[in-house]
Amino acid sequence: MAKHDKPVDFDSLRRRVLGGLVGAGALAAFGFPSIGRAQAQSVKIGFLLPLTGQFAESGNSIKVAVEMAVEEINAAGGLSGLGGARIVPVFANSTNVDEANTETNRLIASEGVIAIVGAYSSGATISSTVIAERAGVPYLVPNALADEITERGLTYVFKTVPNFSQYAVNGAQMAKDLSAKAGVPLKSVALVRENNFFGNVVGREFAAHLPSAGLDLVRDNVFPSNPTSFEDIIVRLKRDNPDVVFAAGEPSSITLLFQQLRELRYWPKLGWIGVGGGYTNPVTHDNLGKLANGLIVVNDWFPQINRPGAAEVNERYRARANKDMLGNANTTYAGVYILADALNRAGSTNGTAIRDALRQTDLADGMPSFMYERVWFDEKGMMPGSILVGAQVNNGRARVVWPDNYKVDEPVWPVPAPR
Amino acid sequence: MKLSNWLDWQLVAGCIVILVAAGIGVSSPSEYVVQVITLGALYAAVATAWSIAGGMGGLLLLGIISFFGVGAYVNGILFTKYGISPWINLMLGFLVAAALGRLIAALTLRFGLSEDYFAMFTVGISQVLKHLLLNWEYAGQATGIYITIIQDDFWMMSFVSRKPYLLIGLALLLGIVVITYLIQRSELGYRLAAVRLNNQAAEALGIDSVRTKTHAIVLSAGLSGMVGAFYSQFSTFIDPAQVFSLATNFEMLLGAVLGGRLTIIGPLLGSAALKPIQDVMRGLMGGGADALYLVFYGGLLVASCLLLPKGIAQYIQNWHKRHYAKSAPAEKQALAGEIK
Amino acid sequence: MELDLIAQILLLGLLQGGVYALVACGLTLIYGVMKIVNFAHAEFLTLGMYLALVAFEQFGLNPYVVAPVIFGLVCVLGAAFQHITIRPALKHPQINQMLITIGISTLLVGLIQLVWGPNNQVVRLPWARNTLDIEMFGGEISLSYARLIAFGVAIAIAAVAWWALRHTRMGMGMRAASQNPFAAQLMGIDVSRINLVTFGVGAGLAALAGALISPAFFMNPTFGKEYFLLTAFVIVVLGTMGNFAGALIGGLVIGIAEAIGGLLLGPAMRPMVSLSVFVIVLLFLPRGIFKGRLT
Amino acid sequence: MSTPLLELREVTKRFRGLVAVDHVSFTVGAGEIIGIIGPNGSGKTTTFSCVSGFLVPEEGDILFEGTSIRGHRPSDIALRGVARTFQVVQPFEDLSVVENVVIGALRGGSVDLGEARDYAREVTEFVGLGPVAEQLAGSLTIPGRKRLEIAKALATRPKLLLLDEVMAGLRPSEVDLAIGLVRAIRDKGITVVLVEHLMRAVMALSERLLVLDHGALIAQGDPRTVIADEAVVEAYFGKAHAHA
Repeated sequence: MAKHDKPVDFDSLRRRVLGGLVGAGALAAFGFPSIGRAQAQSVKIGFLLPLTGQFAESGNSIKVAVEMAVEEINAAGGLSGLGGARIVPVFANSTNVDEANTETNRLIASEGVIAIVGAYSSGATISSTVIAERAGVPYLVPNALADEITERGLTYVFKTVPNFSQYAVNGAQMAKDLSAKAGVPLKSVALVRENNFFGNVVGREFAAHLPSAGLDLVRDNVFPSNPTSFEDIIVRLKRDNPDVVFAAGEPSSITLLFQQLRELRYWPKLGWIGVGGGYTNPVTHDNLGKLANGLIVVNDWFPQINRPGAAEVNERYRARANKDMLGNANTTYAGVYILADALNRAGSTNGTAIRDALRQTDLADGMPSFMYERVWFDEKGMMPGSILVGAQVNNGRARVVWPDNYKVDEPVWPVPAPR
Repeated sequence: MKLSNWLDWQLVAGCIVILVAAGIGVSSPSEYVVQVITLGALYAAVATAWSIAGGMGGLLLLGIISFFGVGAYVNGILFTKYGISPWINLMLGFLVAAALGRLIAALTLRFGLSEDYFAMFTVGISQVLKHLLLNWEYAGQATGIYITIIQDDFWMMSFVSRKPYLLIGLALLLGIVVITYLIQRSELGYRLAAVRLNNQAAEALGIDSVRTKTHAIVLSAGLSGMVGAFYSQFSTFIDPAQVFSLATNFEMLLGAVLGGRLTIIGPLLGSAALKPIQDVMRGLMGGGADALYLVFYGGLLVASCLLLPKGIAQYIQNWHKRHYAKSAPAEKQALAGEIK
Repeated sequence: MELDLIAQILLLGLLQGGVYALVACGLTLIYGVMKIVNFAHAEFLTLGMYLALVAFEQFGLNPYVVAPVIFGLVCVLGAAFQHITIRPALKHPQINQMLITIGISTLLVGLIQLVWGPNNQVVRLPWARNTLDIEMFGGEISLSYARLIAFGVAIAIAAVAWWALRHTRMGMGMRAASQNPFAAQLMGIDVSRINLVTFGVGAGLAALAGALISPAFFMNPTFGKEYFLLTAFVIVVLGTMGNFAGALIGGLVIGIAEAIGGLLLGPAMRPMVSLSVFVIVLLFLPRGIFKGRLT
Repeated sequence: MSTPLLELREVTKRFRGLVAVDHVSFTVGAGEIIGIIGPNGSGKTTTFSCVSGFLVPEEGDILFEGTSIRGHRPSDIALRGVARTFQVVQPFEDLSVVENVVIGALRGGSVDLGEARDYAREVTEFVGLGPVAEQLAGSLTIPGRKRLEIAKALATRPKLLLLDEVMAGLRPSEVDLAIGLVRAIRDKGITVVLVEHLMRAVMALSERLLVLDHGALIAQGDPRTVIADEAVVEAYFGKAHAHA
């Protein structure tokens, strides 16, 4: 029947419920704040993720990647620079801004974390990074994209994900390269994006960059969060008949959108290019099944990429999460290693020492190279040069097709309408 | 100020709770405790403000979040775009939210909307405001507004440490508690009681029930707007989904209902207990088993609504009445007295 | 704007309205009889979707076959919730009853996420996504089976409910209890049993809607709340709280209004359309299009 | 004759076909005690509701001190000096007796609270509820509640007091006390219009008597002559008795 049988995994349920109870019990038993269990010296790192609510799915897939990275580092002898100290990950729920602020304070004040990784949504990251800055606790942002995060002169904040503008710049360049290679004209572009933080910024960046790329934006279609139907957008697309559609949204809305694209028999002349988390989320590809065949998605990494170690990392992740390592799970996994490297070089748990070590980060090899050619930070804490790659989805798997030096497959362009 | 009087007793108890909270907050080294107490104080402040219309006025004002959100955006916009001091924005937040309250009162009370429709209307308005702001370019649409605080500046209500915000928040709460105390002792308090208990009888005695209910809504709205204005300065980032969230709305209501919405100290006790419990529970269980926290919190909501229908303070009031009030002479022989 | 495109939009709006009506039926029943605004209604819908998913993936039963079973199952669950949590609260102030349903809603979201996890899932029923294609106005209109079925069932439920409320003892009891519970009790109607059945059936209807739309929509623990709760309230208020025919007509009106609103004002304004209808109805038609008359 | 305190001209009130008040006209002079009698459902309470603004008559007009009060809000009419009690007593159960009276004494918020409290205590003593002033209104028995109804209305300093069956359900000794109270009220210069079934009280108090039957005013004048009038007897006891 279904492609792969997904029984209600009662064992993960048992682990999850017991884990919670045990976790709660242990912490409650020790009273509050909790004291580290007696064991070789250990250091705590806080991870702010949306574990409930609308983005719970991405939050939980990132959590699995963090657990994987921490177990691997601890198994390999822990943090050499800190006398083999084991990393203890402390997860905190950052579904909204208040929660993120409260939990950031809790991680710093009562959990005593030496660094924080997180917050997934830009709003939560913007406000919680201010709290970490004041407490002198380094804060690594491997998932939230807002430019403001590193534009405010905060010295303890480091961001490994690219700025929004690159989605527009790299996305437009990819479309032009693919069209040039296929010898097809590319002029008109339409946008289909959700009316949320990510969507608004994507709209702004594409409107700014498309003219300079020689493409004209025919229409910027905005749909509300939690849409119940897309007919009006599809009718507009039919009328505008753009060559390419750039789109951004959450997994929930994309599933509905692609069903209605088929129902109303619409497909752009050349192809559909999805940018950001929602479109590169493996569960979205899984849910869409055949409907996603040929869809081009743009993000900073995909398992099927011509980079050393990429496939192995992804297989290890699939063994745990039963899906590809996408949706920021990859950037956060690399983030843990980048932080570990800095901790080793800092040789102390002092926030300022770690910050200075992070600032001198210059990694061209090691685990993060599965994703980044070179890991370093500019004076604002941004990782320059992190470019985006394009991948084409077929049978639920996304294989990199652009740029040429990373591609594992030849792109099919223009893309036939999925049947 | 006789402690035998239930109102005075509540005011004293309320002040003690606020002073104790201030003491704990200021002395505590951890910013986490300061953050939890300040949020608890903000929720208690809105719950107390709500109890003017929702408790004393007996109005089913279900959507209080609209005014909170409007206040938050008043400060958000005026502070970031025009550099107007948040101290002034507290007042402007009050006025704008009060005006919205006045408009809603005029629209709903005139048509004699039944209770349930009034409740649904107030909830509906909050979501209309959310979607309006989501599509309003000037106010940052979905990207919201963030407030950067670089260094201490009292006039701009900007502080690096969280403690000044704790004190301002508690001061707001104290102010609103005192206002409700004064209202209960004022003629407005009597008029509200009359309208709440029997609208028809109140009208027959010359009390304009529409005007009285409007006063209650305007006060509840204005005060909630003021708290919202302070909230935006405290949380440094607001967006429509956050400040118009129905989840937050019902959490604030719950504090008032569980605490006892007819009393001054009820909403304060309810929120002071509920918000920290929620934050701590999320801290303990949220990280570990994500959804387990939701199950416990939902169960707590249902259980407390069932076990404390009139709210904690109502039971304290009954104890207070038994303990303090002097016994009243038997009524029988009184009526035998002849007419003077 | 070609005629066939407009026709397509309006037809899909109508079908969408059918889905809305299906969701609103249960809500209006519970409000009509018990005067309780059930904020947990959306979670019963989400539960229905997940039960359909389990039936499909574990037992290979397609949602449309298993929908009645899901309806029955959630009826019992709804009745249990009513008996344990809401019945004792009926004498308490109205706001307490509403807050209890909010507690149930939070509880259910937590339970669903605990059991099925936070991931987006969908019942992959290929044929449900195929479309019925009709030639109209020189163009081709295609309507997916999933939505057509949901629309048909919505009409059927409204009709059955309309008939049941008129011609069955339980139906009469419900209408009596809704007009004057005290008087109904005097006439020997066991109002507490009516409330039990009403809440159960209301919850069951929500789950039935969930099961029927599970192939057309994906599911995650907060799906019901974020997608359908407010629109369901809008429909119930528009169609007169407690009136079944009102729920159906209200749903269709909102479905079409959203389609037209999306077309003229732009898709981002769709939620604004239904919310403005909500505010306008509350102001000028205080008791909905049926002026408060129930069924 | 100076303008009457209260004048009803052809007042008519229909409830979907049923004519509850049928073209009723009468006047009430300042300082009078007027009695209104009539079988159940004859429109007595409906007339009171029209005068006090709770119902708006379809036809005719109601003038108080010469100006029309038809269609005004009940609270406006109350503040102009027309106070009423309810046939089914409506105390504020959760407030104390004196607090109930204070609400009347506030005159809609225009009177300062301290002053209102003093006057309320005075009125409470006046109606004989002084000793139970601090008790919750909900704990009073029927006679106590009836007195409280009167006290609340009196506290608004009315010129005209409409009493709707304040004697119903009282024991004879309590009726005498109530009669004494109504006389004391009139002696304070307040005009009283009394709807009662207790003929003993009506005859004792009324200077003029009006009789309503099926919404129409069938007789008015001196009490003695009115109750002897054939039409009145027929209205009360049916045709047969009238000829006996």
